[in-house]
Amino acid sequence: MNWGQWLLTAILLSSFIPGIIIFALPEKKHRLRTILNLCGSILKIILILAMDTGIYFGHNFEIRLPIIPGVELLLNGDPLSALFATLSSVLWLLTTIYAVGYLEGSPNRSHFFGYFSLCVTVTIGIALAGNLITFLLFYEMLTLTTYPLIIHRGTKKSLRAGRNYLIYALSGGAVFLFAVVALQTVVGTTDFTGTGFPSTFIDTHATVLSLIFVLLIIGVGVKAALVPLHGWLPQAMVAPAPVSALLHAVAVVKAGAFGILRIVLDVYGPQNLLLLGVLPLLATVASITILYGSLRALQQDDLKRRLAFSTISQVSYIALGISLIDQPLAVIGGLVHLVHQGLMKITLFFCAGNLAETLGIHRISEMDGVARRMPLTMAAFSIGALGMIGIPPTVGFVSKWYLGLGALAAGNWWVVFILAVSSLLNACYFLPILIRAWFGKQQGSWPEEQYLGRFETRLMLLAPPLITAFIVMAAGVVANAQISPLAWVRFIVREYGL
Amino acid sequence: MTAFQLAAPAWMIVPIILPLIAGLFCFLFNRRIFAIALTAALANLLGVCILIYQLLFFGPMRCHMGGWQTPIGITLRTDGPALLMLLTTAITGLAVTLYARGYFSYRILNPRHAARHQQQQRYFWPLWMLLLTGLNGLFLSNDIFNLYVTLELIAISAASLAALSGKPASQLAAFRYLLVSLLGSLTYLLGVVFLYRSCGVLDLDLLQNLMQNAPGIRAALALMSIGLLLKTALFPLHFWLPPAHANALAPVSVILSALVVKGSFYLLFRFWFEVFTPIITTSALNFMGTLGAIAIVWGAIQAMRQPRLKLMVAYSTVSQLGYLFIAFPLTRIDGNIHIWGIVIFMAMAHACAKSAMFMVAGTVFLHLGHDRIKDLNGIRANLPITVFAYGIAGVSLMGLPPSGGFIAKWLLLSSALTSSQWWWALVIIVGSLLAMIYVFRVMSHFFVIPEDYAFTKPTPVSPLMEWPALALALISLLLGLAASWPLYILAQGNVVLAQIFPGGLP
Amino acid sequence: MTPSTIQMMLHALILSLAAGTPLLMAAICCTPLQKTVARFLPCATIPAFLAALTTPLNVTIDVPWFFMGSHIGLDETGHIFLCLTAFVWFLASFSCHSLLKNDERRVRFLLFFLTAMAGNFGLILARGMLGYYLFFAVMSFAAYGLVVHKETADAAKAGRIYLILVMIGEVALFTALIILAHNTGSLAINDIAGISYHPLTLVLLFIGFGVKIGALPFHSWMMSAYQAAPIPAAAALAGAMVNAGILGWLRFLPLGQISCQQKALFFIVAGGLAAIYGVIIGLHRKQAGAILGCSSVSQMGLITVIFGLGLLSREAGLSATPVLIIYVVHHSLTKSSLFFAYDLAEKQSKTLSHLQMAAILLPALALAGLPFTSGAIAKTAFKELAVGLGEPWYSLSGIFLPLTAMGTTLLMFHFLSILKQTKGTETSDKVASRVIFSISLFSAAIILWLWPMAGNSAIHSLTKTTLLQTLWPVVGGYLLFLVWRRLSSGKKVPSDKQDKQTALDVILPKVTTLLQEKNWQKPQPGKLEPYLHRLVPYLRRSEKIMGRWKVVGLSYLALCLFLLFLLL
Amino acid sequence: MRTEEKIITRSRNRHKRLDAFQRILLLLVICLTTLLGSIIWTMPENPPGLADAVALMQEHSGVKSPVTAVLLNFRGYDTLLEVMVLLLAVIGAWSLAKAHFPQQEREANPVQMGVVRLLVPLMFLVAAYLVWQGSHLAGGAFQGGAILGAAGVLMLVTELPCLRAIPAHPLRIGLVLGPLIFVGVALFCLFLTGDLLGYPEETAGWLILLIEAGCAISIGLTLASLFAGGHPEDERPKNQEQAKGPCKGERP
Amino acid sequence: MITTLLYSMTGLILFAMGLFTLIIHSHPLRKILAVNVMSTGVFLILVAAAYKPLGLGKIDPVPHAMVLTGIVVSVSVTALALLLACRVQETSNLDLLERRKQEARPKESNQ
Repeated sequence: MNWGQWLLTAILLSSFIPGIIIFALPEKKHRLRTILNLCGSILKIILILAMDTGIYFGHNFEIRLPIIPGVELLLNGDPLSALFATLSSVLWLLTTIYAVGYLEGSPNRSHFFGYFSLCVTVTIGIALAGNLITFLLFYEMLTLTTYPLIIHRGTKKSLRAGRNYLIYALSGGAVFLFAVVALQTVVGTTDFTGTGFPSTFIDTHATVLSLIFVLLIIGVGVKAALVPLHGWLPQAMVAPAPVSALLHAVAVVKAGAFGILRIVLDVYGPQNLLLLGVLPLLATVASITILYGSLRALQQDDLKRRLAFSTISQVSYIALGISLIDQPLAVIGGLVHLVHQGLMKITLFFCAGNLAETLGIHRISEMDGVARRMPLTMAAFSIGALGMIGIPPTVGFVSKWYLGLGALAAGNWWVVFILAVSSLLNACYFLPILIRAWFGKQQGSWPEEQYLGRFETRLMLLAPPLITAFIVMAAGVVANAQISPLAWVRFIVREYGL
Repeated sequence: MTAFQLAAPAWMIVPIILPLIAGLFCFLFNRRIFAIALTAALANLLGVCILIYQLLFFGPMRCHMGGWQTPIGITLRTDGPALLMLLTTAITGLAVTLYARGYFSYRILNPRHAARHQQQQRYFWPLWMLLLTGLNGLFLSNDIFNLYVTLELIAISAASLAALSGKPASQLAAFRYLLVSLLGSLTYLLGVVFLYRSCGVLDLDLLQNLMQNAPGIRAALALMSIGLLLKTALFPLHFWLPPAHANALAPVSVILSALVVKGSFYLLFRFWFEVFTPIITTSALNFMGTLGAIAIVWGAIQAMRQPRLKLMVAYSTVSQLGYLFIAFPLTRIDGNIHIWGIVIFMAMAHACAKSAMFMVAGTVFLHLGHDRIKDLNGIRANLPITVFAYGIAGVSLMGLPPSGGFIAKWLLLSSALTSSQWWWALVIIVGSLLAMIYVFRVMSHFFVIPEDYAFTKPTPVSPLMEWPALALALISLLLGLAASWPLYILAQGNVVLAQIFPGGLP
Repeated sequence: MTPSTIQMMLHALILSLAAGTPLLMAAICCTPLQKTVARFLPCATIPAFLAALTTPLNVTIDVPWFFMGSHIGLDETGHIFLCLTAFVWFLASFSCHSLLKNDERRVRFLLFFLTAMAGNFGLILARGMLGYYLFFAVMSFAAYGLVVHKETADAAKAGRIYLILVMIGEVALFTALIILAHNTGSLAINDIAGISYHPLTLVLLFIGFGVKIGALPFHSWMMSAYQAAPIPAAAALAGAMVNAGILGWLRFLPLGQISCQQKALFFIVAGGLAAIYGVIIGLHRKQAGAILGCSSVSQMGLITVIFGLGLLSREAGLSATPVLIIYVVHHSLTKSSLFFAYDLAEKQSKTLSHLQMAAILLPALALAGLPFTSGAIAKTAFKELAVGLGEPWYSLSGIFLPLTAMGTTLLMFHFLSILKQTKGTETSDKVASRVIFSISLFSAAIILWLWPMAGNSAIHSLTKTTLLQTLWPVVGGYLLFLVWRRLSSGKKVPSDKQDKQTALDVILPKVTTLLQEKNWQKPQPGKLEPYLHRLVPYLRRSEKIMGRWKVVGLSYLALCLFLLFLLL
Repeated sequence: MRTEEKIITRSRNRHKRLDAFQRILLLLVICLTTLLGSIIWTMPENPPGLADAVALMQEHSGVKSPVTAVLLNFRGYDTLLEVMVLLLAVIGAWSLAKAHFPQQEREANPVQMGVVRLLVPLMFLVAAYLVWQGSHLAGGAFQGGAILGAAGVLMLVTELPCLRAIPAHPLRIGLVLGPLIFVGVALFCLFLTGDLLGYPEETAGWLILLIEAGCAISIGLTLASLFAGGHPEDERPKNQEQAKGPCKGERP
Repeated sequence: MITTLLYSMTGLILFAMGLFTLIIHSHPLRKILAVNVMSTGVFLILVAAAYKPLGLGKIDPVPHAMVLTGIVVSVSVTALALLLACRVQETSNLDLLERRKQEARPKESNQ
């Protein structure tokens, strides 16, 4: 093994080993557990940054583990995986801090944090997967590791949510498996090559390959919550806030979207897909999802549910961007939205969690004037929400801008229309919240108010959303700088030669 | 002293004769039975390892009993499939031995039933050891009549074990099981008779050479297959399995579900893919596949509705056995060479996972005094390792990566698609989805600690009950990552299969 | 580092300070230093003045790292707008003083006020599309905070309408900008010149900035927002922020560089309608702020007409630009001074004195184009533009201009009559209020006269014919007002509540009901469960039947025979 | 026991007329039989077999009877497993229940006693003879064992009081004796010739006799134990008091 | 030849009869007996295979040995099956009694 392989292994182990230790730790050792968690996540960020640097300078990171002929595990660090891995690891650190604060005093924490760490290990595994089989491996493991988190509260509702999540995710996984095997059978490899399989296969197997593409997209679309495969996501919001953050921003939904990116960019490759002509289908589904998610979000009074539908809508931007594969600008928009959506949505969920934890607020109708009680939280929330709408200078605007430009370049006016309508709808469901919070008058007392810590709530609950909100702003303001998600995404697109 | 050289075929006797002697001693002595059994199980594992070493370095072997060559003597042989089954049996057997020890000592702790459980333990060990003898004999034997004797050995010990718990339900189930076994054995024997009258030899190698298109031989194959199908509990002949497996003592359930059904299946595999291959028709293969497909779905659906954990696991066995048969129609394709390996590999993965699951079910039952699925909430608090083991075993049963079950399923799927028989692939996918439902139905209860859960601490279960389950579950999981090794072993001495690994172990 | 680079950096610093200082002060607001900020609020505009004074024109500085690449700089138009805007903001921030003293929501107000200010300055300085859009959005959304500041029901409603329209505008603008960026392949405003516009782009730009200036279908926010907002904020809205819309048009539809006949017509018609419609709706209002809003709608309609005329051809564009700017300057100063007059009225418990009324009459009638006022200059410039364009524009202006002037006079007298009745609450700083009003009055009265750019028009406005032409509509308007008052005094004017009913108020509930979740119910996966449960007994029974020996025997025999059959 | 009778009578009644389902079954059975019968019919007249091969090796087997040679030499491994099957049956039976003996000693029936006294020694003798002659004629361990078993059954039927006194452990030794000797000899042969059960040619006959003798005893005991229907009395050392309660064990 | 055939057919018919009985009769004892009949049938066919008409060669001892082994196995299995059947009968009777008692109880309380 060379140092690159050691690095990849270390990246995976840096959360896996803490996870296993945490499982073994007795429930009462809070401090040790927290230290382990934080050390693991900081170490992971450092390692991933090292990998990023290596990737930027063209180093090749790869581990191959043949299992049987035709099936091999392949971990591979390329710019795209670096993007996702960096996002996940940074957000994991914040989510860990948040979760420590959020779950203070609640039972079963060792269980929770154990799965939490495993979940992140698996997510990083998804990021680093170098072929569809490895991707599938981690993809399925993600389902298994998030399931205990979703049902962590053990209530009937959460159990039902967990069950539905499983039904959706595992069915999707099964379809995915089928498609992967089929692809392997037809093409002979599922490696992420950057250009896709040789286009000679298109001549011979066009129909089958199109069908497989659809199946693959269905497989990952379940996690990416493409309509009509989105049913699990709004229900899963019964989970504790850190888990929601994990689901929506760090791991699950992102894994689905990342899968779409991988399939389009690496497995099939732009050229092949243009030949097959299946991308308009993806674009259509993504557009429907964007509109549908927004419309459903409008109807929700439960804050987290509204956010969940918003995720459904927002994540499809990624799919929409990537479906305009011949336009590098659109691809940039889609890719960078992977990061941006994560940052924004995690801010929103953190804030929603803060409201629930500190004031017992779960519904939007209870939020009147809440910004006076928790100005910092709501400031972070507002930034996240404005970002979702796409108000400059937040990152949301950057994604939308590139998407729009790309769509125009492709001559797809209707995509611009979708973007416009979706922005309007986003405004329709986010602005009223902000108005209530900032300008509404408090009605009665808060449902369950607690005074936690010196600030408006516990510092560990307050800091993560503020940090992410700051990043949402800052990453937008300096979008064009040398080090920004956008810059990295441009690097990716350059690497893919689009 | 040629017998003790490493290359000597006589090592093959070890897995047969050691448990046999252990069985005799276990019956004879009153004390230290566990020590005897454990020694035998360990030595058995060691012996199997030596055999694998032999296979890898000296190739497949024949051992002529009493020095008599075929056709008059009985021959034992080692090759990939046989050794993998032996290895599975040895590993599972060792785990079961440890588990049974923990199980019985836990039960004997309860003063009310101490005597009964002591009595059960007294007979469990010799029966189990002789069952192990029978299984090892079955896997090694190369003689069609000797196989009948081993089948009977297995049938009698298995039926006795199934009845061991003394509960009326288990005895009724055991009686049925015994009758079905008898019917199966007799049908098999009738087949043997037909075969002997047609070919005049009993050795499998010789039979393979004499294979011709005679109706007697075909009838023999049909009869033997039906007999073995009865014993393997393939749908629609599975009716005896769930009650027998679910009502037995936990270690017995493990043995029955993980090993015993695999024995008869192994024979079917041998006959269809080795001895009788020239006369097998495609429609017959498809027929077996269809039965397997129905079994997958039916077993899974039944498992989904079971109120009790052990019954659920038992029906899951019915379903999982279907996978082994769905592989049959996939063999008839040119160039599809590794289906062979898949079946045995799958049996191996299933054996490990299923035994872990039954161990978990037994532990849970002992711990709670029941195994009603809907009342299992909160068990995680007291039996974390057991629950973890269930989860991992479940992963393998569902065929999720990276488990052994996944690799097996992958291979099946890829063969189905390569041969463009996508409908089998569909069944496999549906089956694994259904498996997910029944596995997670339990899991959701395992994972939840309700808010009003009383953290009482009943007698802590022995680590001997928790760890073997976890170990087996982990083996079934890691089997996926290390799949190349068993497949490599399978490839040894098999001309067709060896093509997959032209350059040796990857 | 060459001296020129240092110079450039200095310019860049000053320019960014112009927009940055308000932002910085807004940030300081969140700290305990808020009182200091409140005290030095007018200082926030100083860097803007400084920038206007020191920065050389037509120098563009690139800031590549900032927000996908930005360009800042000042051109001639920008320079004028910056001065004007800074001046209005300066006055507005002075007049905030009393508001800030007593208001518990002071911090919030300051935050939004300063942010809006920063946005307003920033957009003027921006030489890139995205920069413009960014600051435009910042300003628009910050202004929402100003509109709803009072937290009354009216304010909330006004805010809602404002926000909805702003959102529509933002989205339209975003789309338009994407199209522009796609067409030009660059983000710099300078590169826009000379491209051909898709009609859709034009419509989108019209909507995008039209919302800000209250162009016709998007005017409804103006009346309510001007009324609802605290007066200094309303002054800023009416005097400064509105101009951002005009500037937007000037930036993205650079007059003199494009010509599009048909599309120009669209602007002219829309503007003309707004100019008249604003008067009509204004007459039904009973609140001074709302009337001023309507007047803005009307005046902005006129400006839209000028802009439309400028779009007719390149030459027309070149001549229309100064007219437009003159009109904007005139309108801003006049309108803000009217707001400060309103402020004055609100701040004293007595009604306005005659002297005060007379003083107020000046800007009011200036709006209508009374001779010797800035209005006359602006109108003269307008007329000259129309003359330059030839027929039919000349004749049209001959009818149209007096008509609007009469309407405006009517409206202004209505305003004055309302203002006369206004009794405010006595505050300590009414002196400051008077001073501010005086300054604004003074500036409104003389700035155009002193300004070289308006020199020609100023001189022309003093000719006899022009004087006559500008005078008679005012007189006519006054007469009309008298008639109208006589007529309407008997009638009951529809109450405020009713006439505030806008189209949005009708549509919104309908949309909301349409979107209700119950209309979207779809089968949940959970609904399948009862059916599955119903299956369970059948499953159990079938399993039992399959376990009967007879059935087992049957399957055994059948399998035997079948397999034999298959193998034989 | 009423229910049992009921079941029996019911099944008898049912036997009288076949319902439709049973008719179908009958039809299927007949089909199967016909099919298999026709296959047997078509089989070659002179079925191939191993007769010649066995005859060829007969002289090396150490016994004269070909059946015994096959049974204990050529296919001795089969027989070893088969002996284990027998033993297994006993273990299984013992695991199920306790042997049933009447609680009170009964007056011995003189006729029965007479028969026992007369027959049992004779049976032992016949058994020994059968074992002995197994090497060259029909006969052998199974036949001898069967006779011994019959003797045991006879004694059990008469409920000889001395049988109750037979302690478990010697009984176990007796049961295991045959298999143990068999395995012992097999391993001994392994040491000598390198093959399990590969008797040295010169001692083959004696070793086979030894095995046969041991097996005969064990088989006899096995059959008798199976007849007794359960494990002997002292199997429950810890709980003897309870064991003396109502006894469920019953003879078949 | 006819001898072999006769024996074989008889064996086959025995097998079939046993099979039929096994299937349609519910009583355990009958089932066990049926199985015994079946096995006898199989042994008969097996032994028939060993038969050679005089002078046509030696009698094959291997089927004999197999039949012997088979008989022993059959005896053991039969014994075990009988014991098991007895246990089942007993316990099911006990069960029946208890169930009746339980059924009777609620009725009494109802009355």
